[in-house]
Amino acid sequence: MSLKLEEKAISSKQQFEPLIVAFCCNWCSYAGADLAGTSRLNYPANIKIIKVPCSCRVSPNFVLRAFQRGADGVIIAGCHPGDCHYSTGNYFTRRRFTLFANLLEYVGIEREKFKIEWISAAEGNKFATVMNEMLDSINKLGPSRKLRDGRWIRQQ
Amino acid sequence: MDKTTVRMQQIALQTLANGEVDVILGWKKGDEWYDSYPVVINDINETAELIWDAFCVNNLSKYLITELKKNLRIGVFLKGCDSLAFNQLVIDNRIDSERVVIFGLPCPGMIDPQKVKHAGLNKGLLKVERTGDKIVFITKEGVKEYIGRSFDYDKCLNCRCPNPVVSKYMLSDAVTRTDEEQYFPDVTEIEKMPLEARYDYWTKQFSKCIKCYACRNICPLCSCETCVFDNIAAGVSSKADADCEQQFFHIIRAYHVAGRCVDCGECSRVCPVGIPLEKLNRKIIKDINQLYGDYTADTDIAKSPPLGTYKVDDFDPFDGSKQGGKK
Amino acid sequence: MPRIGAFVCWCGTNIAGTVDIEQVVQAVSEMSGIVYVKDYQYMCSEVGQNLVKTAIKEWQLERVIIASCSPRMHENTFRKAAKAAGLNPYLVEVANIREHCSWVHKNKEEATKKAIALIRAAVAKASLNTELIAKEIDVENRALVIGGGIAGIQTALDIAEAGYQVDVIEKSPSIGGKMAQIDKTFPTLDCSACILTPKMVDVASHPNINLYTYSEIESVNGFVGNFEVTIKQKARSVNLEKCTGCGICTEKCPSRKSKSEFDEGLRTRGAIYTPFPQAVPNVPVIDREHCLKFNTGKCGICEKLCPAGAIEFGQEDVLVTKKYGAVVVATGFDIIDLDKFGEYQYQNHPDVLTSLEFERLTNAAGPTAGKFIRPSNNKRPEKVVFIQCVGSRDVSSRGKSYCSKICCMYTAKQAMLIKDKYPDIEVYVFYIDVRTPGKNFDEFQRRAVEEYGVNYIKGMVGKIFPAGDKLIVHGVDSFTGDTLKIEADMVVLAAAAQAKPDAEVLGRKLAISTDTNNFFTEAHPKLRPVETHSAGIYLAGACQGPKDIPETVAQAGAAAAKVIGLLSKRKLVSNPCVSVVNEDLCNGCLSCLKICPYDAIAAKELATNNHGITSKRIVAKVNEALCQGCGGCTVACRPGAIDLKGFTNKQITAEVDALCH
Amino acid sequence: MSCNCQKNVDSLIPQVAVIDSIRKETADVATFRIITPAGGKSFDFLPGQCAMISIPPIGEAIFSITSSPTEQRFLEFSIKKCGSVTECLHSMEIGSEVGIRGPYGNHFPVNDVLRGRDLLFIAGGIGLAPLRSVINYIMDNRRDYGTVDIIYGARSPEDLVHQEDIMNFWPKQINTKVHLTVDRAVDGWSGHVGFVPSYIKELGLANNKVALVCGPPIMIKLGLQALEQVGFKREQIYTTLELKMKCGVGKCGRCNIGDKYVCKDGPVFRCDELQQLPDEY
Amino acid sequence: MKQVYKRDLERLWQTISEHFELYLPLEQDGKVNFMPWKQGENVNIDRLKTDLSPKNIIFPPTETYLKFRTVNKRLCFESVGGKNDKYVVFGMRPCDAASYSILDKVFLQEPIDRFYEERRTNGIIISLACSEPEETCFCSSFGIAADNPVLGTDIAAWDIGESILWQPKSEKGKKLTGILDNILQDTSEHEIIALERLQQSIREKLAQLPWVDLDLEIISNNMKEMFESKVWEELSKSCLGCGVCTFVCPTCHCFDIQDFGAERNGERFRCWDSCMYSDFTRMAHGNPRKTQTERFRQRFMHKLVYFLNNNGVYACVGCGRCVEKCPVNMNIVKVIKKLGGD
Repeated sequence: MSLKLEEKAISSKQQFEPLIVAFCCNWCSYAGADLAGTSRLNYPANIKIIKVPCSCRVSPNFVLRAFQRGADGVIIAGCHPGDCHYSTGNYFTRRRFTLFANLLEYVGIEREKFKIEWISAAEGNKFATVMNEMLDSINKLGPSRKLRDGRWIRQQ
Repeated sequence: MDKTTVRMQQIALQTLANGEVDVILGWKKGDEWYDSYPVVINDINETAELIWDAFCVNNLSKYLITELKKNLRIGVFLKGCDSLAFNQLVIDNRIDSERVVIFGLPCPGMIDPQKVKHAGLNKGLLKVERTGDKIVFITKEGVKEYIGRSFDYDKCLNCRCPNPVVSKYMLSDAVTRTDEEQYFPDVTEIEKMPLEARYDYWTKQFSKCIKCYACRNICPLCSCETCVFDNIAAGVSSKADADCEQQFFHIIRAYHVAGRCVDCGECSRVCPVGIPLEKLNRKIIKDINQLYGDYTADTDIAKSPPLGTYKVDDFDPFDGSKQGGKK
Repeated sequence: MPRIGAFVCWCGTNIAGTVDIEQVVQAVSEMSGIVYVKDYQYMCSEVGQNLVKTAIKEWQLERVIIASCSPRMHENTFRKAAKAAGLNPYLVEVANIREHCSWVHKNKEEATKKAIALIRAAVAKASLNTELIAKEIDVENRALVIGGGIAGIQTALDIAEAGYQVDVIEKSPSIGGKMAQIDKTFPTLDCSACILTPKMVDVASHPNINLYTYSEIESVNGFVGNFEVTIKQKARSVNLEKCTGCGICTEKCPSRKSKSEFDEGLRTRGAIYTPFPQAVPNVPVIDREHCLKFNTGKCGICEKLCPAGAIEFGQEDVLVTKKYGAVVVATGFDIIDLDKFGEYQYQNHPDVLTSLEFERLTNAAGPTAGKFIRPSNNKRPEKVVFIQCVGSRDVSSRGKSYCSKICCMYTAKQAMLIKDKYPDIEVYVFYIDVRTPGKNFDEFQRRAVEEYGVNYIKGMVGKIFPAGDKLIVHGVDSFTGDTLKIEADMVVLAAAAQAKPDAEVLGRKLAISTDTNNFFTEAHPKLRPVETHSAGIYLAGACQGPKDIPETVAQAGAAAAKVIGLLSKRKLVSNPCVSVVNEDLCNGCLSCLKICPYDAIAAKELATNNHGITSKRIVAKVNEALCQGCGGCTVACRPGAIDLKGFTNKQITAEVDALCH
Repeated sequence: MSCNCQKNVDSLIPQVAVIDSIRKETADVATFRIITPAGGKSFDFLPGQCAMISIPPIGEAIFSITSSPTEQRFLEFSIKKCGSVTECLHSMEIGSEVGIRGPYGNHFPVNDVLRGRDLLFIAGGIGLAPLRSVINYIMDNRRDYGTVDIIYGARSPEDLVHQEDIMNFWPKQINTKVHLTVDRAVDGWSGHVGFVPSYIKELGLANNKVALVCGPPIMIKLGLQALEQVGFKREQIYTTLELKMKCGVGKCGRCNIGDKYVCKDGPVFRCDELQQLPDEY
Repeated sequence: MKQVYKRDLERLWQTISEHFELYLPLEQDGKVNFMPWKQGENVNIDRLKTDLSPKNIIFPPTETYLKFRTVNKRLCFESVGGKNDKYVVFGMRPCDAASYSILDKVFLQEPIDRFYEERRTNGIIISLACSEPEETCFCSSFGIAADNPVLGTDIAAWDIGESILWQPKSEKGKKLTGILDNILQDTSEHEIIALERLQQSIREKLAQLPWVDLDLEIISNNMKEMFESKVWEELSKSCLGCGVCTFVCPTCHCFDIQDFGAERNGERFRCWDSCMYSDFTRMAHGNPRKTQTERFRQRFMHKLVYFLNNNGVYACVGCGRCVEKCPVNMNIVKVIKKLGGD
């Protein structure tokens, strides 16, 4: 079973450069991230954003895929419930990922590693704050290879 | 002969003969004591071979999907849990209930041949008869009687629906259960484990998986024409024996039956390596019940499935009001 | 692998200052599929766009990556450029390396690495892009204007004049807004009511305008060209049709405890009232909170007296749902609450007024019938102190960090008006800076100082102490450093302008964004100042930021022009990023149908013949005209039979993989 | 990073090869000329054999070799776009590297049965690819064989592959006739119109030839019937088959027809042998 | 003939594991399977019929055999896979050991599969006679002697109670026996009698098994006739198309080949596949086996006809795992009986 690679020890915490994949809905959270930009708010470069039309476009498959491929944290950001550009999309996001987040926790994945946040287009501050906090908590957890695909080689 | 079996054969004969149905889905007995297997019959002469015993564990409702493509009207024997699956298949538009005649079978529980084997009762065993909680083992040497449910499948011990929730003809009296119902003790037990222990537990369980997909194929609700894991183009299928692939498959499998799982426990029963899959399904059921009201897929086909609906004031674990935000 | 060209924008130093462009270009050129890479200072400029167009042709590019500012800014620009060069616009992907990278990161090395990662994701996605063709959708021929102040009035009139139907919604019982409260306008000093009321009447009488006063937005659905808005008409308790506006009811109403909103609480009104004499519609409304009939069940005098029988206590809120092609938000502004500015004694002393109260006090139709007297003792004041920037340009948490923009001018106006009528009154103005950019504005302010002798003091007021019937104003002249104590009879505070408190709620309903100060955000601060990020929704007036009347009217005209431009199109090009069903994979479970917010999915029956038995198979079918492309259905679909064009499962997965490269 | 590849020790391990040229045949067919990085062809083979082409990380697919074994400089593959590997191949540029392993399977009996015999080639669409290898082999050893008739059809003139061979090269060879046909009449096509099986009957060729047939399944089926109608025996007819293959060496277990593996015992079958096999292809 | 006392087993394993990787039937969560042994593991040599067959030792469920890299747009292949470590498997059933000899016919046939060959060469199989054949066993129908391990066996062993008898059958077996010289004891007449008694008892038990009379001769060897038989439709009706039977089967060996990774860096692996799966033969333009009936037929035709035609043996050893594991009680015994006209 050559694929079940032994975990590569990551020598020290200083070298730990987490990768956080953020799925942002086009209308609120992506715009919120834009506002964080126009307001020149700082957040870590570890956060990398993928634009989706609505948070309800994000499939659990994508979340697991990100973890498999080396993401240390995954965050889905959407409009506040009630504010969805498509009126109801994020209500479904909320149900789906309430169950999914519970399921992930149930199989032993830290809550900190997978988050959902409601960030409006006006909340550039919140965007930066959430991202900073997420990185902090991932840093605190330290490196982990949970759900990771041992075969995937990150080039960095 | 068992009274219910007699009734079964009669009703099969009657409905086939009078044209109420074109084929019957039932069980026949093989050569061995544990071998009750699903059959599709359309010949009235075969109705005498149909049986009902404590090994008719297979849920026949899934066969309706393929058989309804070939036959106009089908009669099917359904136990309690099978009938829940039937309803869910109707909700999922997978079968046309109008063309199905259901013969309901209140079920006292099915016997696990492995438990019989572990008790050393399998040697020379010819037949096992069950009436309620009385189990009779007939061997070459003689007859042994047991009272109780110690040979029941684990899944049957947790049964919450021994009686069919839908049927046209009910073949026997309803089964009554006095067991005190416990609230997802198996799930709670895992929830209480420390996080790392949980991860190790599940990773170890998943790593046993040989990707035979028996759990999926036996599941009455995993009824996709082409499962996403069988569709290379979907990009999620991988047959590699890697931990992450197993985790992916099992998490997504559980998620795909979220809100639809009828907790029949068949996935765990058929798993050749003993992964407790029902504990994933039951975790989701427990959460749905707690968060979105008692939903057990289900008795009421008019009800919206939990992931197909929402409430504006649903529990929101992601409400970030505590954090950041506007000044 | 298609032939991909990548274009990296410096955005001057906006990107190039933080991201090492050379390194990015080098890294991108090594990505698979990339056949051409070009960097340029301003990719969005004509020269930049031409670079893209030329390269598409010369290098037979099949995909284009623009690494630049947010796609919300210039995606369309580059899509158009691609189209002009013969490439399907949806084969363009934008990597946001400005807002999401150079502007939020400081470390050049990290930002450069991230920029490369973001471009890699865009390349991965783009290589899976397919040509998409936009469809046409009908446009509803009617506009909605939210807010009946001068901004809303002007917008509505301009749109109506162009021949389109307009509905105006006003929350209060009458249109008019803040401008109706103002006495005179700067810099011409003409009477505000005199120029506003004719427009109000025009609105009421225009055949193309339909007024909903005392109404609010309940909900908004739909999209550009096809908004579906539900309006809540609050129960007025007076029949709009029957009422003749005779005013008997308002005169005879026994309840006199309510403060007049229009007069800023400087006088009381009845429970049944018309906000002001020139109100449009000139129909009273019953304030149910203070009405005896509603509180005690007794009274009903108005009903008895009304000659037209227009009083209807039984009225209920009515919901009206209508379709609109475009929406203009013109909800205006408020002034801040002065609770937190205890040092100015506003709460404690009747002679400390806000500027708006001062407007009513000096208005001929106001509570004093234009007589300039102190509210405390009805005597004429001898010394009046104006304090500017109360809560404006205030970085402490109690105020607003921005300049309210209008205060310098109206303070000069008010000071001048006092001196004009009562040259003997001493007038002082405390200011931080005097800002008078505007046509004839600076001349106007200088007249206040030079012709009228208003004392302008650059400095702050520390505190005001009431002493007897005087108000001792403690200030500092920052030029001389002298501490000043002015015994004033009246103090007027230029309180900061702020967004309406419910702006955010309305923004959510409309799915438009508000900025950190709750003013609505325009699509581009320079180039799209009246549009929002939601197509078909426009902004006019102070809801977007503090503005004076001419600016407001100008923006209203601009918004109207945008609306007219939109409504004049019979058809709109729809978003081609819609869901599509793979019928071979579809089980027909219709989970997608259950969650679609637009009813864009329907069941379709396929007949299949199997072993001679014809059976029907249900599959899902997407109505592309209705689908708005949220993608919720794709996640509900277990076998992955439904996918979203432009954001396919494969594309998003490829982006994930690329980011995790 | 240095590379220590190319100790080609196992049948499943591909060698690196370079796309030397790409010739567009039709809208969705192109012929890829493949050489080793050092130049020259990757391996020797006999007409009818196949090779696996790898495009990591997409995967592998098996293709029949369309160049003649007598061609020493390169291998050629005519490949139709259908599926992920072929899609990717079609988007590749000259100079790109791929993996190749083979040759796999049996071959047309060019060195025994076909020697000295009159030959009839029947091809439809992309089915000309494996037969072209035989035809060119025969052209290079022309004296060892009798007459050559080539019946080749496609949906339209644009769908005819290897136009240089069918239009110019082959018709100029001695005792060689090329009979082209297209399914539907179109402007500018003065040749025969009609399906291949009916053309076989129309041509009225002598039935003492050995026939080699390749094309889409329906053409093979009807073509065999037509040949039998004009007096061919199944023993005189050879065809090549295609099934899903993974290993190419008769182990992975998916390309069998009865007890024969297409990758190992095929892809060339004599039709009487094929008749003995279960009808599952 | 040598023997090892049961009290010395732990020491035996310890010694073996000093020289070799050692696979033993280990019990975890109630399931027993062959796994690499470490001290303290729960060894269960009584339940010899492991839940999964030991084929994973010589034919791993997934085996990466190729790594690829792109360096400066140049492609590199590197052959990996196979196994160089020597190992010992203790306690395999005669049927499972026999299955190795069946797999040999596939993988050691030209062109030889190097990865398989390495595993086979490096492994020493100690096969333990079946003291307690189970009701689901029918190995004798395939000529396998449960009392006397031969096929695929390097060392035959018998559990006679106090000790385990030990008889090397191959050179590899002899070598290992030499290494274990100080733990293995000589045997006396007493043990030989015990062995004969054990073998006699095994044969008696075999004769009592329900399917002792299962006769393969009843199946026609006419491939086309068998293929076109009407029974497939009926037999396959209940088949759900899962791969349990395939994956627990010691002789099923179909595999798939897939690539994993990105353009720059990745690997190619082969992994178990099942002819029962709907995508097994699915191609872009069609599928020769569209229905489960066709797929079901393929599996049994392969085992009972095609494999026999090509290799002279059936691709079944009668271990009965498929009988126990099939979720719907369909299995090769029923197929054989039905094909025989039952």
